[in-house]
Amino acid sequence: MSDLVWLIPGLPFVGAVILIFGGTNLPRRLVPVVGAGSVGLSALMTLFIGFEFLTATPTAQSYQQVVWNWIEASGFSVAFAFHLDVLSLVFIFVITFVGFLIHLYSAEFMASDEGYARFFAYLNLFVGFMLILVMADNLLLMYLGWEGVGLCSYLLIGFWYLDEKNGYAARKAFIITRVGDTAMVIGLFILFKTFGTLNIAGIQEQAPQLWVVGSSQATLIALLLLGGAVGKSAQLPLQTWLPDAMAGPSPVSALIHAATMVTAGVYIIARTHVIFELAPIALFTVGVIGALTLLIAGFSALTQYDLKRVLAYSTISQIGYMFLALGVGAWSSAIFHFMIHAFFKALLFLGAGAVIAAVHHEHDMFKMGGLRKKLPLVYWTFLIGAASLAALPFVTAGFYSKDQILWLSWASEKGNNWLFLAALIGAFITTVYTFRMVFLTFFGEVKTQVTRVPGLAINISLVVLAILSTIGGFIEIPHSMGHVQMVTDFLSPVLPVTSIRPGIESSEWIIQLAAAILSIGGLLLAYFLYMKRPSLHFKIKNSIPHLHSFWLSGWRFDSLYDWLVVRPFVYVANINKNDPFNGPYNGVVRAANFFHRILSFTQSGILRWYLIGVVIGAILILTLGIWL
Amino acid sequence: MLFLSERKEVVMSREDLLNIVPLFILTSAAILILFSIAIKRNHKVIYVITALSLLADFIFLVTVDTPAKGIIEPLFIFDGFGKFNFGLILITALALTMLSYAYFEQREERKEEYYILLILATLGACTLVISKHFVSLFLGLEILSVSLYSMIAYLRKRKRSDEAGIKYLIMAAFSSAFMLFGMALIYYTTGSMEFGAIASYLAPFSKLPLLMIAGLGFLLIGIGFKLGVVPFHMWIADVYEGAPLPVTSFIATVSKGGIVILLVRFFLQINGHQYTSLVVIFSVVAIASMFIGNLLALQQQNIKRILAYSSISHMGYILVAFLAGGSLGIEAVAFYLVAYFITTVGAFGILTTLSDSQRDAELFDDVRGLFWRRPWTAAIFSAMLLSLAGVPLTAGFVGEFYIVAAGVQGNMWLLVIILVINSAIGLFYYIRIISIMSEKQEAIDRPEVTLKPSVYFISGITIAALVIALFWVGIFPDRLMTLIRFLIFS
Amino acid sequence: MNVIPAEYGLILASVLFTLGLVSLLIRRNIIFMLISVEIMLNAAGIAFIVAGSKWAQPDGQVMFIFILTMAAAEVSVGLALILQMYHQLKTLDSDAANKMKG
Amino acid sequence: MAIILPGFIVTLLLGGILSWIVAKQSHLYARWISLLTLLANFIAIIIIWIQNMKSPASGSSWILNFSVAWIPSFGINFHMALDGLSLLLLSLTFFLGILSVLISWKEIQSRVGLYHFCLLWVLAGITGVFLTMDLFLFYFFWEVMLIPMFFLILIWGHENRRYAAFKFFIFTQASGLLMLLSILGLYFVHGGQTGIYSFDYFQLLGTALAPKIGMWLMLGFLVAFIVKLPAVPFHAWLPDAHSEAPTAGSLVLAALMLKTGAYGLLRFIVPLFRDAAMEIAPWAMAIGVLGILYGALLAFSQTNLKRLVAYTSVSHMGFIMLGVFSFNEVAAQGVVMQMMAHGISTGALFILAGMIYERIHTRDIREMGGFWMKMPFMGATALVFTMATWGLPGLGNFVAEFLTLVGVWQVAPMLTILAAIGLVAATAYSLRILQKVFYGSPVVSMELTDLSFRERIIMGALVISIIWLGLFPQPVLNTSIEAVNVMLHPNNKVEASVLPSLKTGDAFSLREKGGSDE
Repeated sequence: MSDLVWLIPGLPFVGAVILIFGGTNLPRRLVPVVGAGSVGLSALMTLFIGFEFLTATPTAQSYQQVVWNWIEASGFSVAFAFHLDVLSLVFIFVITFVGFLIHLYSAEFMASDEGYARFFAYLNLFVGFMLILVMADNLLLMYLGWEGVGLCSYLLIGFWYLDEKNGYAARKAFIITRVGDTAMVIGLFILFKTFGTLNIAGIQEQAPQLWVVGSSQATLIALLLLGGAVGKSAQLPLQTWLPDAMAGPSPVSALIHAATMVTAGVYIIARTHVIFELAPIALFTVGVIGALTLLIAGFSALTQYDLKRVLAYSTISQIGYMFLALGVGAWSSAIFHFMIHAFFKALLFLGAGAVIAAVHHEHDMFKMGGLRKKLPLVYWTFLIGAASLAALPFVTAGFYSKDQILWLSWASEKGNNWLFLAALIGAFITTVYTFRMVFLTFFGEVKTQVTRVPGLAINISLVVLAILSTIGGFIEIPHSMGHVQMVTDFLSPVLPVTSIRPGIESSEWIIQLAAAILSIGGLLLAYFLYMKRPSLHFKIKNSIPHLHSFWLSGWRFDSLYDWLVVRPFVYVANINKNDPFNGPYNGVVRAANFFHRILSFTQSGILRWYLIGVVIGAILILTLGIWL
Repeated sequence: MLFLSERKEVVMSREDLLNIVPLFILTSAAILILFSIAIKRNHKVIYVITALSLLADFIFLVTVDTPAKGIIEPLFIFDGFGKFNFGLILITALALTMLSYAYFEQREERKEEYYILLILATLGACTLVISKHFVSLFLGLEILSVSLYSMIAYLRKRKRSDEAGIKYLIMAAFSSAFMLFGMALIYYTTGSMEFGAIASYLAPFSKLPLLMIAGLGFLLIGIGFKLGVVPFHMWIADVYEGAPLPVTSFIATVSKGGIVILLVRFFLQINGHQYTSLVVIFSVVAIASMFIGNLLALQQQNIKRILAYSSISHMGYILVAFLAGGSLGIEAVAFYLVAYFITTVGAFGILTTLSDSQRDAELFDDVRGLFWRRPWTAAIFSAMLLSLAGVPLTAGFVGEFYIVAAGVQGNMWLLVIILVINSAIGLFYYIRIISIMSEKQEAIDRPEVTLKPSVYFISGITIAALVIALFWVGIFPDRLMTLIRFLIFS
Repeated sequence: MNVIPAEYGLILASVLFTLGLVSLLIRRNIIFMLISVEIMLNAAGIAFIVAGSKWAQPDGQVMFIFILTMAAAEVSVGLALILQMYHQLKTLDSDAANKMKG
Repeated sequence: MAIILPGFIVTLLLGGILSWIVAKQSHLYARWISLLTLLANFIAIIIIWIQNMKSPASGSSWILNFSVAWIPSFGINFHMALDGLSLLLLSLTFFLGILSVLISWKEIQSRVGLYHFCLLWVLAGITGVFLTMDLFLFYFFWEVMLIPMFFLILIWGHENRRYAAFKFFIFTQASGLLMLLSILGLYFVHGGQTGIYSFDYFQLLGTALAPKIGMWLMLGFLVAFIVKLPAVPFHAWLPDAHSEAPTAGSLVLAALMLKTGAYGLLRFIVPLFRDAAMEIAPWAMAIGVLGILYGALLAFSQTNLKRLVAYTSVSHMGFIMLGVFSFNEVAAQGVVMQMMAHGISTGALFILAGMIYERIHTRDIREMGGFWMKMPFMGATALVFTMATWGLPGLGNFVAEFLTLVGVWQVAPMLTILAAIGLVAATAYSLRILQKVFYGSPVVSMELTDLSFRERIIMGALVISIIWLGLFPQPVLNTSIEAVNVMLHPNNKVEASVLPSLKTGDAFSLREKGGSDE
């Protein structure tokens, strides 16, 4: 069975190929069957293979499969090979299952779109590349997946290409991530020069022997890899593309810009954790970036009008949490939160998509309201997702994953109070903007009438995700209440268990209490501001207009980059448009023509003139001869 | 040196006689034509006589095996080098006769005397290439020039023809005066007019005596004028433009070629390479010729003039090889002359076929869109132009390669690099003509030149032969190279 | 008994040559130009004779004869051309013959 | 068997003449004849390739070798030899040759015969350049391929064709002449040392050169190659030539003629002038990087589609400069890949530009937009090749650029980083193409028809080959590796197997006998 591993990414590609070549000729009903079907199949494959992998060979750390030898050039050798271990298994699981649900959703959601087949082709392509990314056994192949998903993200953001600004959003997303990727590629160069291989396992073995902890080279490489991660996962300072990426259809936002692709950064850091552990500075940087990002994005999310933009900023901030977890060495918690986040954020985006479709593509929350009657199912599932995002205590999965991060950011050896504080504040803000969103959208008086009620496919996927994002949390329960550690144990073969500062386990419940109180408090605040005294938040807004617009614009990062990079580049490009290097050559030509004119003036056609010429020549020659 | 002779007896042996027969054939041909005109004016007959006599002369030259190096004291030397160029000139003259027939057949003037002049001019050039004495040099040169005067002005009805004639006459006489005075000075210092004797007089000197410099300088003026190198180049364009096309090509090839050979012979004999002053003078002249020639042609609108100016720079190229000296240099000169003759005659031949009875085809408008009116003519003309530009597959390329090789072997990097630069400049105006020809000109419907079929036929085969020669020499030059080398070193 | 040094003859020749040269440059009338050319040629001839006498050889004088012949031929052709030119341009001004230039 | 090498060229030449002649009867004949000629050559080279892969030429990197005396008096032989590198480039040449005939099928309607004549003769010249192992012969072909290309641009080009054609011809010719000087210099130096006057590549390989002389001779070669490549600042001819040429012309220029420059660098500069090349390597690599960045920058600002693509090739050729002068095996392999991949991807972009021009008769991207809606197929192919241009993993260019940069990193990290920045810029301009041409709402009111069957064949072939290069580059790498390594580490002993039957230098020995030199 497990020698069919290659089928897991293979099937979506097959689907994509069929859809591309079938194109418009394919009967419309067949399109979702192929699209969703292929992904569903690979989800099943994942189940079987995962089961076999876990049961049949309990001792085995990992399973490799070389499909073919990709590049083999005088010492540089890279295979097109897959690597299966528990870490990749988690990601594969999430990608295929959430991916399948979202395909299912799209089957209905996009049904009326002219680019139906194209959409599913892109989506399958994406799933395929994403699977390659997480299954690659060497960094080059991972980079292939890495760029592949970037490409698909570009295509899907700009899916509605008729509107130019979608195109620009797509382009922005792509180029910004490319900046990160370039850093990562340079990292690969150094890795190859150091280890003579790009094979992840190989690097993980050699690194500890080669480097002592804190060696400069390890730090450099780690930082470069971090650059790539930051770009893909929309972390500081490359986070600006994600909010604009909402130009894509909602399923795309759900799949790519919430559940899977944006967490690739988390994956690569977890994957190369050996290097990061050898580079404490880099690891600390990860944590700091996470902390800063989750705050910045949180504040921006507070001020957004656009439903999807709120979710986008919240995604940024949640990934910030994951980075924070990685930064404090809480590897498994990061992965855990990734999984839970995949569930509830996908759910939220799908819900938002349904809402927006229902109110004929109105994005502004302030123009919505009172939808809880009209769209009950969407409302309830959305509420569950929101609760999970806000980490309401005990019942939601989000609580357990985020709580673990909070706890470890304080308790872990690598953690410290500041990071913890940031996480805490972040948690509070999260709750506030989450329920701001909920209240504005579903409560209050009705502002728009509903035109389209979601059908079966959408409902199924919403419900399933809702369930997942509730029970998903119970696989990992902290010491203080019953101590389940499925995820940690599960991942322990790959990811080291976080080492806690000695003698503080007892105080864990305090943290949990704080977290719980904060989230409840946030909920109450949101209720107070947006339900009880709706006028109040306008007052607040008007009292701090500058700060508000500053947050609304995502801390003005866009205009900053515009001034720093874009304008100079475009300016230089345009002044050089006509290729200054032509100048010298034209100069030569002009000189030649000039001399031509001078000389042809001497050809006056007058006989005596010519005679004088001869005489002058004679004099010159004689003088030359005598002088030499 | 090569051509230095030890024999001193003055009696004329049988092989000497054999050697000199080619000159006799030419003279007698001239006389024969004179008589036949007296009997009856018939263009065709005269033309046939001319062609046959030139052919016969050539055949005699190559078949009858004369001693390797015959010398007729004190005037002539018949070595391989001389013979080779003798033959070359004869062949060129033959080709020109063909074209002249095609050209004059459609002219109203009396055509017949032209052929006398043609043959006499050829005779003069031939005399030049075998002369080793000022007297024979002088005679050859003057026979050549005097017949050229009238050839240039042959079409009396044309203003330009006449103007060109007068210009050429005054200038030529002027330059011969210089040359004679130079000779006199040399004679005065050395006491001999024979190259060998002059050389042996000069041998001890490491630096030239003053009078000698003056003499050589004046001599150089005369030669430079005939070659049309800077600064004696000014007449060229006007004469080329004014003269009838066949005459133009005669000036471009035969007369210049003769002088070049003479120059090489004289210079090698007196071993000029050892005198810095001479080398410097020639280098300056060469460089100036290359640059000024090309620059003058750059934006020129008249094809005849373009070819005139380009000939200036080509003479400059030849001077490079000539300066490089060494056996490779001489070979290069000889080879380049062949290539240059083929190309130039071909180019002018094409223009001949394009000309009508009123005027010569010399303006861009005459060739505009030629590719679509007369593709073959256009293709051949472009081939000729590309050969002048030294582009592969053509004789011109191998010639240029030969010259550059000689230059590199002689370590004359400055000259060679300037040559390269100039052939880049030159390329511009050659391909300019080509692009004019390839212009899409459905609009132009100028009265097509209509020639008699016989004329078409004759000029046709001539040009065909030239084209074949062009590509043959361009692609399989080895035969020619070995021949030249054999003749030079035998 | 005193002989004239050869140099004197040479100097005479050069003076004559220069005169011819100068007059050729300053004259515009084509006939006079022809004449000045002839003067230059004869100057060369004198130089030959001087050289010949210096070396006590006949060659110089032989050369002079050749020069005379050549000059004669030249003049005859030249005059014919000039006549033609006069027919066409109605002038003997050499500068008038400048149809071709550039 | 070796006779096939001149056979390639002869067939092309004859095919050209034939199609010129038969064009009088029907244009279709001309097209078919040239198509079949190229097809035959393509099949032949592929057969050779497969055979070679089955049973690689043991010991020597040379697969085939053909030599006859041509101009013995100068020691010039008609010497051709085929090794992995030439093999690859030949197959590329014939492959794209076929496509260039196909794309001209509808585009060229005037003087069809002459057109195909020129096209096939250009290809013949290029083939010769890739095959010849005699420096004189090399120069010969080097020049021969210019003339037909000059006519292609001059006669069938766009508005400003005359200027472009002149610029192209004069630039390349002038630089070529400088190379001729160097060739002769090398010839005489070698002859002076060994007494064997020969232009033969393998003879000259071992020549020991004094540093100064070596440097000058190397520069002579270098100029010719980097003008053809082209490297900034010698690229001025390229944008004009590319944008004014007819589609097939641009294709041949960009995909093949530029490669002759790269080929020259690898084949001649590196082995013949190793020391001198090493000496200038830092500068050369810097020029390469400059090219990468500058090309990308200008590509971003262009509004003429073909001109834009032209600047992208300036940018890509920078990688070749960089790779060659890093003297690193991996980088050299990358360079070979780059030759192939760039040939296909940029060629494809030019073809696309041509197809668009056929439809809307402008190359100004400001007048384009929203083509995806009307021409999804074209959009998809365009997508593939713009992705190739910025080096999407899985497509050929990525393998090339990654190998190059990995190799270069070993010697010059800073330059590598700059080059990598060039990759970001590449993203910017290639996405700009998609954005301006295919995104947005349609601006051109006229009716746009999607790719015809013929066009789908062409683009399909290109897409398949670029993906093949990206995912299974191994055949290409295996084929070239030995040749490349031989060039990077020249073992100065001449391979006896490929030496021509020497009958060289008799001219000069004769001279020494004649002793007439001063």
